[in-house]
Amino acid sequence: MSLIKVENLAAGYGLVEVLRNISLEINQGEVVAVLGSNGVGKTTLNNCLSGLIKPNHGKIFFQDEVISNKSPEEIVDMGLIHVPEGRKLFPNLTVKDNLELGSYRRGKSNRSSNLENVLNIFPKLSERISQTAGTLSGGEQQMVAIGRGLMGDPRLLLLDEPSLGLSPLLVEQMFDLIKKISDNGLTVLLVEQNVTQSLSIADRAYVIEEGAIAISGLSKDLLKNAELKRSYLGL
Amino acid sequence: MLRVNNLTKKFGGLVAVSSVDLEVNEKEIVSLIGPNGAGKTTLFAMVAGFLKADEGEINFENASIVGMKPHQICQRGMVRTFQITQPFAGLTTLQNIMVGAYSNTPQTISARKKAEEVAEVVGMTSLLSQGADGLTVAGRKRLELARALATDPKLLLLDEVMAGLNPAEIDEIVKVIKGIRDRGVTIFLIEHVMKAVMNLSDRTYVLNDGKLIASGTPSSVAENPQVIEAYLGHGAAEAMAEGA
Amino acid sequence: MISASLSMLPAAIINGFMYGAIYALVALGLTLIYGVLHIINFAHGAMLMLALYAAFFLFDLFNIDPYFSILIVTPCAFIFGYLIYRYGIGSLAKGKDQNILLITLGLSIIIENGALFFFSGDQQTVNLTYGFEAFDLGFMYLSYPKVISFFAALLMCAILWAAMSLTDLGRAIRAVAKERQGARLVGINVEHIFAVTFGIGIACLGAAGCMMLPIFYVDPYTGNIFVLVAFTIVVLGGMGSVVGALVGGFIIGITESVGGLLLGESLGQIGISLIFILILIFRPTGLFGSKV
Amino acid sequence: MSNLRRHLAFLVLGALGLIILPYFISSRFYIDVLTLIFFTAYLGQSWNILGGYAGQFSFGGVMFFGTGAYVSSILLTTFGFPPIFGIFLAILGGAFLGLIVGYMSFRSGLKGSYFALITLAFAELLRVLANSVEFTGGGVGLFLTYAPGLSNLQFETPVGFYYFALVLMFISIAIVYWLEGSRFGAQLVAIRENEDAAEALGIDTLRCKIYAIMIMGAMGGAAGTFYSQKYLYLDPPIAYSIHLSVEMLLVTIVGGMGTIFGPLVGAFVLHTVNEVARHFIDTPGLSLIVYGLILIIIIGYLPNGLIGAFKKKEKKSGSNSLDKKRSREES
Amino acid sequence: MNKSILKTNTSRRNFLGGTAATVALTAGVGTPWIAQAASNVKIGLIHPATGWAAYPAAQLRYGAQMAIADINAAGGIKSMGGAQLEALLGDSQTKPEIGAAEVEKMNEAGVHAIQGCYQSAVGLAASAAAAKYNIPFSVDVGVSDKLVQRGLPNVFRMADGYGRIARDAATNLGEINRLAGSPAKTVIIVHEESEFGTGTAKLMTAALKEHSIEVIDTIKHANPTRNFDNVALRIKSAKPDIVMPINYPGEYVLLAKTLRQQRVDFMASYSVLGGGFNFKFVDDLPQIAENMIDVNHWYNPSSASGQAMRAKTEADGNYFTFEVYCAYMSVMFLADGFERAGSTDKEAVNAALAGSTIDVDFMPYGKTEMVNGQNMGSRAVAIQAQKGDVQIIAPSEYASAKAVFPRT
Repeated sequence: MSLIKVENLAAGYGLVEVLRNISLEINQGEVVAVLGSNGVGKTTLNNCLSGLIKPNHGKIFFQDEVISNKSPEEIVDMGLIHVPEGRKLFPNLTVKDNLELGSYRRGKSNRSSNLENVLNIFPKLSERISQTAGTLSGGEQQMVAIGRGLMGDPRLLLLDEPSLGLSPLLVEQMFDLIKKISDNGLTVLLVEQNVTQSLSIADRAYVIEEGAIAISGLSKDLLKNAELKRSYLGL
Repeated sequence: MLRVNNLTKKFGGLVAVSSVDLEVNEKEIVSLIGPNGAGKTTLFAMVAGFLKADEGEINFENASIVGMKPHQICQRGMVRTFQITQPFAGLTTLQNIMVGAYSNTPQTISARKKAEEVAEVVGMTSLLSQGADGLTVAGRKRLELARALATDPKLLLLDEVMAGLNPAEIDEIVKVIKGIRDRGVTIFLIEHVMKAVMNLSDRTYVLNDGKLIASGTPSSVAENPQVIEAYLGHGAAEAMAEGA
Repeated sequence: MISASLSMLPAAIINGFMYGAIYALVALGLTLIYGVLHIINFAHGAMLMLALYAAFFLFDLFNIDPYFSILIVTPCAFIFGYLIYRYGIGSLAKGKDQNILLITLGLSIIIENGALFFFSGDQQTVNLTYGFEAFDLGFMYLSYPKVISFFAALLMCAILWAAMSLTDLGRAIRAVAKERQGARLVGINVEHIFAVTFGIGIACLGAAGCMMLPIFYVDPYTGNIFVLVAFTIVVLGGMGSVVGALVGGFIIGITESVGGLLLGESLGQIGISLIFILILIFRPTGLFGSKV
Repeated sequence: MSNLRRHLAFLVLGALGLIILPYFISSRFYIDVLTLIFFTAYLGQSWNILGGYAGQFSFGGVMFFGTGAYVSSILLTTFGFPPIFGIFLAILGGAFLGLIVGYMSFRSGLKGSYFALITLAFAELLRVLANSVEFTGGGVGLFLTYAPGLSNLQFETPVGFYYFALVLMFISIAIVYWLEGSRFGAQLVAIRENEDAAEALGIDTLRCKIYAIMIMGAMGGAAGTFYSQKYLYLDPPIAYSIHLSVEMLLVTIVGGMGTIFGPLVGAFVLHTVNEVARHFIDTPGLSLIVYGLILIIIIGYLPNGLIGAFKKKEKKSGSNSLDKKRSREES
Repeated sequence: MNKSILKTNTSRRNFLGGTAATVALTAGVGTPWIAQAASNVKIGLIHPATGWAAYPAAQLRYGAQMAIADINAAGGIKSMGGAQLEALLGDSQTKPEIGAAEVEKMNEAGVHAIQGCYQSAVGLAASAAAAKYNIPFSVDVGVSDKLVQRGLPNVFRMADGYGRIARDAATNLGEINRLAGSPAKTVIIVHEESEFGTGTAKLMTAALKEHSIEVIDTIKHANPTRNFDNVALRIKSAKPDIVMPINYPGEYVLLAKTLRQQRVDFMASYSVLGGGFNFKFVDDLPQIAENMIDVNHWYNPSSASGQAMRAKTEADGNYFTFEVYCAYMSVMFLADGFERAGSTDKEAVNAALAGSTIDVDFMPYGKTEMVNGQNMGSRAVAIQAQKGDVQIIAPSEYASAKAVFPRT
């Protein structure tokens, strides 16, 4: 049973259409990577899924319900949580406030247990808990961003370029953490340009080119696909 | 022509650009590549005078341009374009290009002439009367290029002019850039589209995590395992070697 | 002359604090609206005037003490502010800042002249039984209304500060101020938060109006007397900062008071515009504003 | 090109119409109202250069008006310096004030509402100063004597002032007309649309903005002389009233920012609305309520101003810096 | 307290020709639209009906309209066959240029005389505009002496300007002080910063010297002032015998309240044209107002006509402020001019006004005598709040009560 299903999606900003025709599907419990080089429309896809922009064409089903016409907060209520590229933290708020706002739509019921969970996954954040988010390093900020997403009791976590701007060591740690999160049974849509590491933790992957899905398949097959190398390095 | 020594920029605790040395020679096309967030745009911003470097020297035509304002640097013949296109949205294409052309002439008539000339070079003649906010991504990228070119630069700094374009569009813009070089303009570009980088550049620098990790001809750089790892992630070089 | 002035300095400073707290209240509403919505509310003075009238009529018609009226006027002002943003300013402006400017300007014209039409241009004051009781500090007297207003203003700031940092709503407001997209992604309805913020801003004016009435007077144009001061405080304290508004209020209150003492009550006003200019040139983010 | 030529044709026709108008209007009241409309349009145009073209909103535009008024009036009352020459010193005074204010605020990178507020603060500073120093007459103000004659720029009939205001307005339109086709104008618009890109293309944005505010200042200075010679009295609340600052931006935004005729159209419509509302409603307050409502309706339905509504083709949406900041944040 | 809204019953619609005006204005092409009504005598009333001075403006309109109604009821202008007076209402919006434009508009409408404008700055501009058409212009309230000192033959003022009021104020204070055994020797003046306050303060300083009273400090304050505590403390430390406020209503009341709160002790608060001193102030803040003295335009409470006017005003729910009878007087003065000229011919009316000898018995005035447009018979009186009412305490020939001085 697919948790989310995208059919013939076309979207963009103003007159400029970025996504032309995207169809994909993610099942419960999967980790699926969406790959593609800069500017192919990965972020646009995410923004459509989380309701920040309305698609020009096509439909998005989440738990068999059409969500393409829903507002971002309704989508959050349904459990689709988007951890955006560039983190979009609240720089003037403390780490704790940032995390707790992740459960803004959930009220206080599960808040403290969720917070405990998040701090278990990211123990480093405990040390920074009362620091303002703007003063954290890039890696720590990314942890807060993911933690904030987890606070919202997600059924599907949409991670947009979580490794962006992190040093190699941190990138590796970040992917380990994502793996850990998904091992707990959470469905994850991972949008990345870091191919190998994404594929190492994803079950399946889609590669976007020119606003449409160019390649898709199981991770282990894709890694050996020469097409992928061409797509990325232009060789 | 352009020589950068020990250039460093920190944002808070984060070192965005760390002791970078590089050189661009006359009539060359030099590219600067690297994964997202590597510090390429920061480096450009410092070179073009938009950001103050914390340390380091920037020399253009054997004179230091550290501390100069962008417009002064432009008047010396070095112009940058922006990664996220910054058209003058309320103006037409022609008016946009004329703003660049005015840097060399106060005359409206000659600025217009220059703009039309440049438009032809970048292939925008048919779009001259269109509003800039109605242009497609490709159109905007060209406009960005055209405006810069209209200032009659000696050195063009192009920041990802191909991002978001389809292969056909990329092929066209590659031709345009080559044409510009053939007119005697030196070009220093940031690019992600590797195919274009390979095709265009005489030399390539690779920036990762603020540091230069490789330089040389494009093909030698593309084979560099460090570069592949930087791009595709740790272990990628190995995996690819296996796959291939 | 100078020595006489200097001997009055302590009194002038205390005075500055008293008025500073009230200015802070007026600025509080403005700083929230400015800091979160990034709009300049030209109707701020007009809305303060409405609050003063509300307090006045509650006293005049129902004999409700202005300090008690805070409990009535503040919530009403919130609702008024919320509705007027949600269904007026927000929807008419279509996201263009210069239009918001003009809409609030039009609003202020309507409100001021509406007040003139319904309440006449007559100046109104209230005469409280305790209005002229005062604490004797030896070198000056502090009247009860000023002291009550001072502490009520401090309390208001404290409540607002606590609400802004401790409640989800407050944190959502601060979140929206700096990162709208991030806020949308955690499920914050940004338009609703805008309207709530506008409502809170006007609610602050509601409280300020009740506290100012016993000290000041009201006519359809009274509000404007405080607007420039409020803007100065907002810029001085930093947009959106509650603490900044309070500290800025004190600084401006003292500047005005001491400036008046040393330079005369006419030229003394120059201190406010000087601070305004200097802070904009040297530290436009204000004392407590974070760099953007 | 044809567009410009058509403009020119309109301009000449309109100008001729306005020049001969007093021969057809016997009503001096209408002449007076038209004079005020031209005067406001002229001030609006000065605001338009900095606000509409260069994208720098000011809330203190009145300071140039007030300073110019003081310059020529003090020269007249103290030294008997005839206003027909005094007006040029008023222009210089306004431009000089523009230089100071522009240098101080643009130099420190103020833009958007920060710039708007600092101009407000400067105007207020000048008001307090004018109130306190001797040579402005302080709070008592300056009284000018009624002595009609060209050298005093005073006229016996409203028609004289009508032509005075008309000349000012023609000059302002000519300035903006020149701006539209010149390098400087293109640079200002580039700054409005995108300051970074303008700077990258070799535009000295600081210098351009300072020039723009100096032009605004110069124009405001002349307006000051006009006013003081027409009404013969000047005091700080008149010279530096926030009302006039607001009116300048009001007529321009309502008419259409960054357009040649926006301020004129805005001034015409708003003055007419005000006069008509006052005409039909005597009860104090009510007419201005109607005025405020009409203002909001215009803004609500014609977000690009009256001129903008007529030329939808030339979309100017998001054309000022305040807007831009907002939309950038949103995206 | 007054919450009634002044309802006007004049017909501006008629006199301006309604939509015709609009159409003509919009089209920008003028057609003569002046529809001269048969025989009415039109008096233009220009006041700041909107803006910060809206309240006094409403009072002025009220007083003028009451006078017009009374005169019409009594048979109009008899020498003109009982011609009725008609008011044309103008709103200056507190701006000189609008005030002047209103004159132009009224001139088009065939106005025969104009009165106004409360603010001196507007009065200067409007009367100068009226001078171009030689329209008789009566200043109902406007204290600047510049109004009548410019040699304009059409401008008249029945009430005083601040020059004469300062002189009267000094004389009255001298008289009160002498009667009390000359206890007061020092004065501090607190005045607002514009022409009215600054000019009056200067004249007072000179005039008081003649009565052996010294001004030991002059405190100028801004309009508006939010905070008078420093001023109060400064006064307190200087210990003057008399505090003399010269300012507008808001500041007047605020200063009075603050002086009380700071327990500043003095023999009297003796204001000159104190903006806030009126029946409303006495009603609203009786404990502060008690024994405060003001020198101002005031009606003659011992006259039957004055009492009747006050009763009528209060019956209408209005306070009987000086604006009411000053405006009333101004209309009477103009009507008398028309009566004696026997026509609306401007030249004739101006001449009649210049030679006016009208007797306004509801004002404590001497014989009307116009010198350069200023009535030399006018005088200001010292009034004091006593037990919830206002009494004249000087000059003695009009006094309705004995001065409480020094106050206890």
